[in-house]
Amino acid sequence: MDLNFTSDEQAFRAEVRAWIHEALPEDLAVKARASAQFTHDELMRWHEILAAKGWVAPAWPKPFGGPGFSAAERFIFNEELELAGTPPLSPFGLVMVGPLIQRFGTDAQRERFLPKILSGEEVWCQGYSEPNAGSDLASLRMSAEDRGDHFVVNGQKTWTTYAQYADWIFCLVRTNAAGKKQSGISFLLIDMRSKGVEARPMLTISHSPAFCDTFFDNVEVPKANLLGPIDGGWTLAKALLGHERTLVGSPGLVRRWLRLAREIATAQVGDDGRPLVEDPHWSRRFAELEMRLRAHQVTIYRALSEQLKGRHPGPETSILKIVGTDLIQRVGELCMELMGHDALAWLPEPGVVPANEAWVGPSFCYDRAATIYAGSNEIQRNIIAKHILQLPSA
Amino acid sequence: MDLNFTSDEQAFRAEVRAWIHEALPEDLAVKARASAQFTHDELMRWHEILAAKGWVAPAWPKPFGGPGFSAAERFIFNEELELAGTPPLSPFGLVMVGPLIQRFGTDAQRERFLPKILSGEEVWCQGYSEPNAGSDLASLRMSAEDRGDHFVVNGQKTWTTYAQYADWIFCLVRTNAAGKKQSGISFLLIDMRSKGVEARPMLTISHSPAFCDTFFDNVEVPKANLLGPIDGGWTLAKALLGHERTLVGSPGLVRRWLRLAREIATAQVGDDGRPLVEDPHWSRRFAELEMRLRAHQVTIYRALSEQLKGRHPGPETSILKIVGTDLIQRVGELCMELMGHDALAWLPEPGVVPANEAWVGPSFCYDRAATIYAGSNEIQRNIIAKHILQLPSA
Amino acid sequence: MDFDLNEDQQLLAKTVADFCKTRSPVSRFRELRDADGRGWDAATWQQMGELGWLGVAFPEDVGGLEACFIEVALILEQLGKSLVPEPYLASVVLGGYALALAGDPAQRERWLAPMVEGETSLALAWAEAGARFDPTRVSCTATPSAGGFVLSGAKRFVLNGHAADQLIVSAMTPDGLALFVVDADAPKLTRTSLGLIDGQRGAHLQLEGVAVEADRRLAAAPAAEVLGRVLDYGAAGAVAEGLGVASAMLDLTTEYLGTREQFGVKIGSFQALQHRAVDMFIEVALLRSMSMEAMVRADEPGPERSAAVSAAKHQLGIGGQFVSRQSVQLHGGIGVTDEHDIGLYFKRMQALSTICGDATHHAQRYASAAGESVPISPAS
Amino acid sequence: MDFDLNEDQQLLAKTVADFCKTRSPVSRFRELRDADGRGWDAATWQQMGELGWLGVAFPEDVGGLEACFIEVALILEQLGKSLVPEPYLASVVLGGYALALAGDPAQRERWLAPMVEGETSLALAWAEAGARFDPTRVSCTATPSAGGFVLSGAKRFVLNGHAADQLIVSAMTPDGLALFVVDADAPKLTRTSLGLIDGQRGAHLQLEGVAVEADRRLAAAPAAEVLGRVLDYGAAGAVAEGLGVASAMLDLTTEYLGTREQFGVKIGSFQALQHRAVDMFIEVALLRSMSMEAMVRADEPGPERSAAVSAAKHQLGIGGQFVSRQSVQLHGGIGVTDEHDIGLYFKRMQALSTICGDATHHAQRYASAAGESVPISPAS
Repeated sequence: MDLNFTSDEQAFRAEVRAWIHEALPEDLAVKARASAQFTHDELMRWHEILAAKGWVAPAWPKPFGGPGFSAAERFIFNEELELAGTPPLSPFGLVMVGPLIQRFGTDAQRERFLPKILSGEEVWCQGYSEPNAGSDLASLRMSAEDRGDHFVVNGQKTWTTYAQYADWIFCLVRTNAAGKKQSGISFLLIDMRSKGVEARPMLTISHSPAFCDTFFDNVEVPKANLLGPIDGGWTLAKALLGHERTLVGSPGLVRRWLRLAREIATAQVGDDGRPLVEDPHWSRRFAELEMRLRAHQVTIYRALSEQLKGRHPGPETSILKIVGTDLIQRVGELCMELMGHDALAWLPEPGVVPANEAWVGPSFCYDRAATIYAGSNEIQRNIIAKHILQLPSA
Repeated sequence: MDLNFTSDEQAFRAEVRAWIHEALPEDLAVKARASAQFTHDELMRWHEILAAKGWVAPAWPKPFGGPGFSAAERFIFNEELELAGTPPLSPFGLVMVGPLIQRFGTDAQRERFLPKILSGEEVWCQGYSEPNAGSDLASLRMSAEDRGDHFVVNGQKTWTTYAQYADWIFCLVRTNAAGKKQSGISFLLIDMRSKGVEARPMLTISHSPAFCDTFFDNVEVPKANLLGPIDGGWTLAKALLGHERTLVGSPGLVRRWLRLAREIATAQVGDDGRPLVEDPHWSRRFAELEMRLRAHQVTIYRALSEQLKGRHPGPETSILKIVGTDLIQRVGELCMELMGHDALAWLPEPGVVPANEAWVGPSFCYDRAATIYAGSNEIQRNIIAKHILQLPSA
Repeated sequence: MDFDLNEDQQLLAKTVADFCKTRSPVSRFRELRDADGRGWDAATWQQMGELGWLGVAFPEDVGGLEACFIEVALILEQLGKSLVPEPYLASVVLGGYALALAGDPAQRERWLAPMVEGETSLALAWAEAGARFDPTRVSCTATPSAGGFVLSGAKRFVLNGHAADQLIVSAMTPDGLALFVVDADAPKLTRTSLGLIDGQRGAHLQLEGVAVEADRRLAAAPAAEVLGRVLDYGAAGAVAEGLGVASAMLDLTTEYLGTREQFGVKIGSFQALQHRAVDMFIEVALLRSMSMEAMVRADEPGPERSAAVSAAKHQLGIGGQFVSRQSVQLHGGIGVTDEHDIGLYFKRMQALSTICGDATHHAQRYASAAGESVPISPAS
Repeated sequence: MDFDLNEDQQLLAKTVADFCKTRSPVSRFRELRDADGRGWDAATWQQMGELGWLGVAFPEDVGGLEACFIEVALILEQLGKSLVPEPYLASVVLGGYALALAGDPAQRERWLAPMVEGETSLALAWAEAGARFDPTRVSCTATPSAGGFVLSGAKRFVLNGHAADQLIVSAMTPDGLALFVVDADAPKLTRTSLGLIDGQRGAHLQLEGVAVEADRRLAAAPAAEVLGRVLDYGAAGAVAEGLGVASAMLDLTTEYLGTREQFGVKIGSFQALQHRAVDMFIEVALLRSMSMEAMVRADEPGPERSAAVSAAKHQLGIGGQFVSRQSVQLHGGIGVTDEHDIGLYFKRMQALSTICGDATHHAQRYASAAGESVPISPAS
């Protein structure tokens, strides 16, 4: 057993860290330090910087334009981005549909789509959930009717994150109503500028316009935009869902928030006039969260170790989404508590509260979604109960 | 609104408290202060003292030998007993079957059974659960076959608390296998000395011999021992279950344990050499439990207030069993933590640990049953979800 | 031992509930929030005055009904249920009680009576940077001058501070803490209007030598004692309003569980969600118990009051927040949009658990008073 | 970054697991517990010695295999799974490491080698009244005398103290803390055998002027430092054994959920119980992670060790206890009888979470080391 990264890997980490420090524009770095929410334009600026360096798609194979990182390097790279608080790039092209196109796409599809995902020229979004198909994704109804050389698509997708900025959307659609509900689903790539597509932004609880309802009214989609086999979309969907789950367990974000919490606890004083960080009650609260984060992080390293050996991470990694999102919420709650009266502020003008507190409220609100999206934690527990603990079905 | 007891009621409380102080024999008072477990003989000694005073059955109507307490006085009386830590009398005769006999029994049954329950001459136990009918009580199988003037009873009861000391047992038995499973159940009173009855004591997790498995092999039971109508036992069972539930929410026990916890925290010192009670971490832990207990207690007083007006306590009192048993366990856990190394001791000889710590371990273990017996807290939640929140059935 | 409301109280609760249902559903709060104005409506405020609600606990000589804090709490609970945006907690409970307790008859006549009528609104400016929830750690100064005082310093997160006609400001004089009534348009007073997390508004104040006449000092009772009592009223009021919020969230959630379908069945049939809903129900029941005790004890002078209030506010911060967070969770995706009301309640609960001291503050207060604390039962 | 055991380690874990399954199922522990003897079996102990387990981490010169603490932890995890009663934690980890770290070659040869062979067993007497979990607050005294020392004082809850051949006793000399090897039958030493909550046994010691020769003082390294390291080994060992206990409890519980029927269906089909089982699974997974980190870091000299050990012991006290208590709950009535094994595990978990410092102690240690603490990732 060896719980350390190799010296080469540590050197790589140092290189990445130094590069980020260098490459992140000062205005974005200021927002990163305050854990602020970035605008779409800011994300895209950072996307272009990473793309120019060749690091925008760390997990892509070299032939498709990836940097050729090892699994450990990919891990370290992502961890450093999270710790630095850089703008979180839109994952829909780079992390989700890109790899699916590589795996399931035709050569033509690969050539058409992959370079523009890399460059940022085309932004993607995801059309999965529908108003009555959330946790129960397979009961989706948006239909794609076969008209020879094209499909005609009708229906509605919801929770289409940042669809208002997207050039393309990938959708699960029903191409066959017969048989098991999972078996009649196909995976379609749809140009957001097609006639009949409309994305209506919807405010989140944090007041950011993150979600849309996206409507499809007799939208014509060329057959060439079918990814994978007809009626075979569920396989692609499952491949993605698994991926999404490991994404959200990442502890860098929690660690950065805990750092922010310590800053707040150093600046805020208690009823006794001493900084909160010197109060045993709060230092104990910090210790509890830090120990929990440590257990989470070691569990992630265990999964990484499996991955480095070319094995599938064991069943225990299925807990990462639950533990990670719980931690994100707990550290957000801690920050809110530490802020005292300042927690009453909402998107304050500069000077109303210390700069590093300004974004805590909206993030705290937004992070309520962490235990809901990507398969709610209740659904995750159902899955573990059934597939890992093999408890009987109802 | 008035959250205080009347001055008469307060005077009654003072009288009860003074009497207990006077009447409780010194050897039992020593055990009470240490929250020790009492033996059966000790319970019966206290039973006789209460009986002599006319206070052994506070809830019984005067004609049956009760003291004629008002509802508020009954409440205060029970609270004082709990706070003093007097031996908890066996409830099976006094609290359970006694009132059922008063309500559903014939005059002959009343005359036969009630006086000996009062005097302690006959001790009762309860035959409800069976190996495959625990939470799902109505699926019980112990059978009573009609043989004209008597029944022949066969089967097994489990969790028959203190059956080894009992003279009589009241049992739910199946007299009719047809129809809905609740509808073929009858309520039988069985002499433990009947041929074919065997009570096999079983140790609890605290090593006390509290439970028995009780076996019935062709036991003849006279028809005169049927309480209530044939096949109508479920009504009696339900009347009892409701009763059992309000019993366990009583906070006097928690308050007494918290008092003990403070004694322990005053005597034990921390890593820094100061008494634990002076450590902000522990005083905060105490405050949290005390506030929770306070909320529980006020909720109980709300139920009492309803009762005093002759109304049924509202639906919110259904939470008392859950909240009360959770508190009992939490305060037990607190005591164990406070004791440090002393928590390793088990039924120690005098001097091994301070006297007031000697019984904490077994009680802590035994109290794991609090959230299980009398309808597990999971069953309680099912009931509230269905009957109060009226959530849909699966 | 009697937890029943009297008939007048029952009627009051029903009247307020009806008013909220018909005249101020959550949609009204949402409209006012989004309208970019001051967030509440003067006509509604005046109506509340006419109905007697703004002076329900105050003496007759200011136009009040001479009831007690129980009535105030009953009103707040109903206001909480539909997120009524008018500044009842800020103006009646914090500002109003400060005037009622510390003002002499002339001062009450001058500033409390118009508020009771709904002509004006008040605010209490007590919080300062670096003082957490302690109202006696005051850096604002009141320097005696000819005919009065000159106030300097800063106050933060003054609830309704953006809209109040008078601000009651705590400041340190050479002879100790004092309270002053400052007009909103006083020279050298700067008010910075703030958007708050719950969609309501408040203000930061900057006092740069604000001159006040001597008769603007409230001195009928010692200021520190008055502030202690007023913040306890505020905490108990926040609990009552929070009880309304929590019970509305529980209702919305059980309704959602009973209608929303997934996997072909109502999600309320899933046992894990049922048990969660029961745990919410438990916390609401305990919160109601604590709110009832706090509203009865709020008028008491001694440690019985502060213990009951702290226990109640702690239960709001722990149990109420549990209800709030689980409500959002059980609503799933729709729960984290701005368009569903559950998020509005969630944010109000967050604000209420901070106002007048959070759970940590009150747990510490309860802990440090241990021994003094007199629980409701004499059997302690 | 490699969490794989090497082949030798995998083989060791398998060998111990097989031994426990065939030679020491829980029933053996139960029999020994009820037999009213010393609670463990000398022949089994000797066999463990022959298999090399008692010296697995110790140097060759005492008959050890020169492996590291990882091997010790792997053995303890398996022993925990079936509650093997032999005093591995007390004699190998606490007593053995104390001798290995503080003893000179002659002392190790004299007292450690026979234990490694399984001829003798050891105990570490460090806990005292009024010292909680701090091994440096020692009231026992060691007064220099002709040719040695005279020990006086009392030691409490000495694990295996009732059966050990040698007791390693901490005491204060004029020049500071020191460790002494005391024979169990030394004159003026009184051992009071104690039944412990988990059905194992230990002893209180009374030393009333026990004379020890100078060569019984262990002085190859400073006693306070050695005790700190040994108690960290003890805590990491308790975690490893507790991991075995917790995973056995999870297995028993999921098995029970999959077979027990109520209301006509398997109770494991109830979603609320499923989710509880998942929460137990989560805590076991995190406990395993923490145990792995602790067993690797246990041999490290610096703050990396104590941070990893404290985090692990805290997870045992919180997560392990959660698993233990929920296991009993999910077993229902049968869970609170003595005849079902689940209660035996429950009690062992209770003991293990106290041994070498409980969750509160370790959280405070972790908190006070914050800043020094070096998490496993260099990215902190």
